[in-house]
Amino acid sequence: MTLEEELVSKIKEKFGDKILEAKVQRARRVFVTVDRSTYKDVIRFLRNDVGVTHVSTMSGVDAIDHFEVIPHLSYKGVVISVKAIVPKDSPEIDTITDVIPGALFYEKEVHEMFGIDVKGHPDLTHLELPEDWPEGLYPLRKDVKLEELFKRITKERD
Amino acid sequence: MSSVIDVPVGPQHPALKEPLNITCYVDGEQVVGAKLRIGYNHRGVEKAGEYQTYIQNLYIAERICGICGIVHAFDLAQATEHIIGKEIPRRADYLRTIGLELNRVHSHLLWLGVAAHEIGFDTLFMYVWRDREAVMDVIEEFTGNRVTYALMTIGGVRRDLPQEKAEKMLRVMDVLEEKVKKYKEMCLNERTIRMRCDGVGILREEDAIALCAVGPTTRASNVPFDVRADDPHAAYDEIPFKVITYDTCDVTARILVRIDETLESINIIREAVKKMPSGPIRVRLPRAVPAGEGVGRTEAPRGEVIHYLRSAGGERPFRWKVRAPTLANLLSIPVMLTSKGDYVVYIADVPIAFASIDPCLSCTDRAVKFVDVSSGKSWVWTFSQIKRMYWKDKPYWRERP
Amino acid sequence: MIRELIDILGTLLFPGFLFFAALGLFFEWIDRKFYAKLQNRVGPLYTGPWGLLQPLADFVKLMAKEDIVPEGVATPIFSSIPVFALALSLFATLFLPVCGPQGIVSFPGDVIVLAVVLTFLVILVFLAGLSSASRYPEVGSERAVLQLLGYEIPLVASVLGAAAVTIGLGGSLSIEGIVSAQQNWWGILGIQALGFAIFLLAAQAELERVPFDIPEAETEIVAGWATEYSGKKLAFLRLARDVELAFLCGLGATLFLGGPWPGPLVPGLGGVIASTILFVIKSIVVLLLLTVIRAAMSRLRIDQMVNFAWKYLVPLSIFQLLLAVVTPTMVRLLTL
Amino acid sequence: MGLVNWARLRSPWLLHFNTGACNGCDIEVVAALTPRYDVERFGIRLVGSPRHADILIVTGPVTKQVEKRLKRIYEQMPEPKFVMAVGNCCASSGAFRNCYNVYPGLDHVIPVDVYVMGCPPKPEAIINGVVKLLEKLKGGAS
Repeated sequence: MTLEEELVSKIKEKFGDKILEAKVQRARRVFVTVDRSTYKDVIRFLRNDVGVTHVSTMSGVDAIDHFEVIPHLSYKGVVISVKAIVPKDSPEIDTITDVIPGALFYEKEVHEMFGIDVKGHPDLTHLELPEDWPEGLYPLRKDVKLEELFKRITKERD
Repeated sequence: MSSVIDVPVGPQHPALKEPLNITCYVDGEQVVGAKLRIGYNHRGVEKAGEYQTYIQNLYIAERICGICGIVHAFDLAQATEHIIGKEIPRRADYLRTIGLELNRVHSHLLWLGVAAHEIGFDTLFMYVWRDREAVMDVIEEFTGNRVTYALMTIGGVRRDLPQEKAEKMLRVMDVLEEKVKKYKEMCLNERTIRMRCDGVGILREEDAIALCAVGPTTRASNVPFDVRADDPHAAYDEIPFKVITYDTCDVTARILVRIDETLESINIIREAVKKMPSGPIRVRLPRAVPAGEGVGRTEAPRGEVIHYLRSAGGERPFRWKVRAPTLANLLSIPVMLTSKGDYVVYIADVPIAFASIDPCLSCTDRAVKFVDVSSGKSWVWTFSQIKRMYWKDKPYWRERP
Repeated sequence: MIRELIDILGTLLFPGFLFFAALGLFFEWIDRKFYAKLQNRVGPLYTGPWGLLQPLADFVKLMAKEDIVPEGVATPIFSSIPVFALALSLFATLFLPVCGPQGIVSFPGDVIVLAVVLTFLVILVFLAGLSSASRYPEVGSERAVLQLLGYEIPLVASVLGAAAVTIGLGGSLSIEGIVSAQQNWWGILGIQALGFAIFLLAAQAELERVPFDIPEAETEIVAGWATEYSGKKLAFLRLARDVELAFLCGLGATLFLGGPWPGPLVPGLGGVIASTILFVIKSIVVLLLLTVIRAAMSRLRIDQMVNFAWKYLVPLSIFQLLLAVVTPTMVRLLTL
Repeated sequence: MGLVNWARLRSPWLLHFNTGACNGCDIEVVAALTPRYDVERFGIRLVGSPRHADILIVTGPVTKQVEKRLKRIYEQMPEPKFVMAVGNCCASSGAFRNCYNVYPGLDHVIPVDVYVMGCPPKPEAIINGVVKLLEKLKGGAS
């Protein structure tokens, strides 16, 4: 059994039905989909029992009907992307900075770009891009159009 | 002196070729805390990527960073190829490896020069940059450009390396190897360099792991984390090389890691030129990419670069996420810059300690903001906390506006 | 009456202010050119022959630029410091024996006055930084004073050492005495070598050049204490720095390399010319040594600088002073 | 004013400011200082303080955040002062035209005297840009 398959089976064994999907895409690329309620447990399991210490980055995705928060963990060359599904009506997720401190910036980024509230994050104060960025405008959300964002610049110019 | 003043470094500051603001809280000459403000470089590349085709994105990816741009282009191409699910020709893999390694040689030499400049050793800076021009010439001959190579494309590379150019490349590499060895000797033996770099900017092994540092920064803290070895892409699986680590965790270690890696890269280039199979250099892939997702990952000169790409079908990506190595390493900066116990940081150490992670903010700032962090267990300080703890009246005889 | 006129002309033109201002600019050119050569570059090339007029062009351009006094500075101090700095360094050059065995001003004990003037120059730097109402100059001026604590004693000790040697040989505590005593005494090859080395390092620190350019460390605190100066004031500061450079090179040549000797032996106008040429050549030797030091090292940290100064430079300089006092006496006793 | 103009032509001091560039132009600006190009031949120096500078070299697309700083640095420079926009993205936002945080050109923020095109321009092109600027100065102030 390859390392990738071993990781998938370990996760499946531990969490069973709570894992919505777990697959090996290709060599050294593993994708796991979970609900946000089990998301932190999976991360904690990977950190404490498997020994994953490195989070490469955290992607946020606006998948039209829901958000996804995807920490990409790195373990012996394998990238484990843990996809957490976040519903649009309550954009919240638990922080993982207490498990892996290196995720600090990435969670800030997700918060800033998608407006997903990261619960328990030590510092989610004014994160926005320029200091005067308007409240509630999250540039990477799909409903925010590029033209709209352009208007900010052109308006200020006049 | 017990009072603390803040000395902003940047955003326009000669030590930083890029805008950034480090506010150091100093007590006399000692730095007791540091705060970073990045984001002067935020352009919004990721959003723009969703409005452009994959091919257009390759070029904007290359311009995420002008020093290690090829790495971003490679990652994007790799992620796209993963989604399409096609392998590229072997020769293209080798050419990509050569491109990546030439980039590493040029970037590490550039860094060595900048580091020398930071500690006021301009002569070394001039010498290193003089020799770097040789690499730039090779790159220009190979790819047609000095800085943005436009070498990568989805499905392979755009330019072949003919035999005579390869031979010239090897000759330059021989000369360069001698020079780099000389610089290593110089850095090891020149007393003033050692005085400035030994024991400065300490990042302990456990901190490096906890803060997810990458690249030479973490390898200088004795963590053998190198994507080329762990996750072999391009032709790295067929080319043997050493992962360089040092265990002194300071700026000297980072200098030595980079110099040794330059030598290692020169060997990789030699090996790649020798082993390179013949054949096509690219496959034609459809412009419309099927739905799916892919993770592209490689070791940039500064550390791990990772791209996440999501496609919902069509010519444009649904989501494109870039993480540059500097962002991962920035967390280590406040740790390096905070005096703690026996470990004392002086203002004079700030530029070199900061430069030792080889910051490249243009990569980082595509989507990021600012940071207030410090070392220790309770490791997040907000600005106002520091203010409360340290900021007393400025020791100054006259009220400033 | 004529005597006074000649003195005034001497002070203003040659070998006084104008000569040293020109020499300062010339020395800056040599310094830049040689520094560039050491770095495998060409250096100034197109401004005048071999770029000779580059420092002059810089000076004239700065004179013609807008002169900004930033808001919030202590204006009287801020504005007067460039003038003071230039005046002080030009004043110091009057003591140098350029075209004869003695300078325009010469009296017993003038060596001490020079040491005081050098300290005053640093205090001006300190005031310049403090009055600038900006953080980089503030840090820069703090560093300048800290650094002064490190190199002042070695500087004075090396100067006194040069005097002591010659006192042993029948000289006096004046530059004239020191110079004359060196006619047939090549101390630089013997016991004075150590003193000369210490003098070079201390001069480098006084001039704030690598490895002691800590008060104006470009990569750390922009341009240090001079950050807020612009236009005419900056031009004056730079000229003052150039004159100081020429002065310290000249002082080194005077104290350790015999100044204009053997020029004054030539009678009449020929003596003046020969002395001047010899003096300038010897000064250039000192300058080239300073430039090599600048090119071959990296900048120290302020704590390292002070540490280095107190651990090595100060004990060594006191040792060489003792050596300078004792040896000639011993030599004399032995030869008697 | 012949002397002053002569001096100005021969002593252009540069201040380099990155407004959000990819670093490509920046390293080419720095490369112009190094032995192969060595701009000190022309009396060109890179200085650190805006107060000492004659020419402001701006690289990179002008981002929103940096606008204020850029204006302040421009104001801190003493007259006569000139601005050089280096790189396509500085002149017209170039490859970053679809980025929401970027001005469509440096001239939307401060007046520009010379544009140097290229992505990035080679060091030779940057030196040429300075020369063009000086020619303009020669023609303008007679």
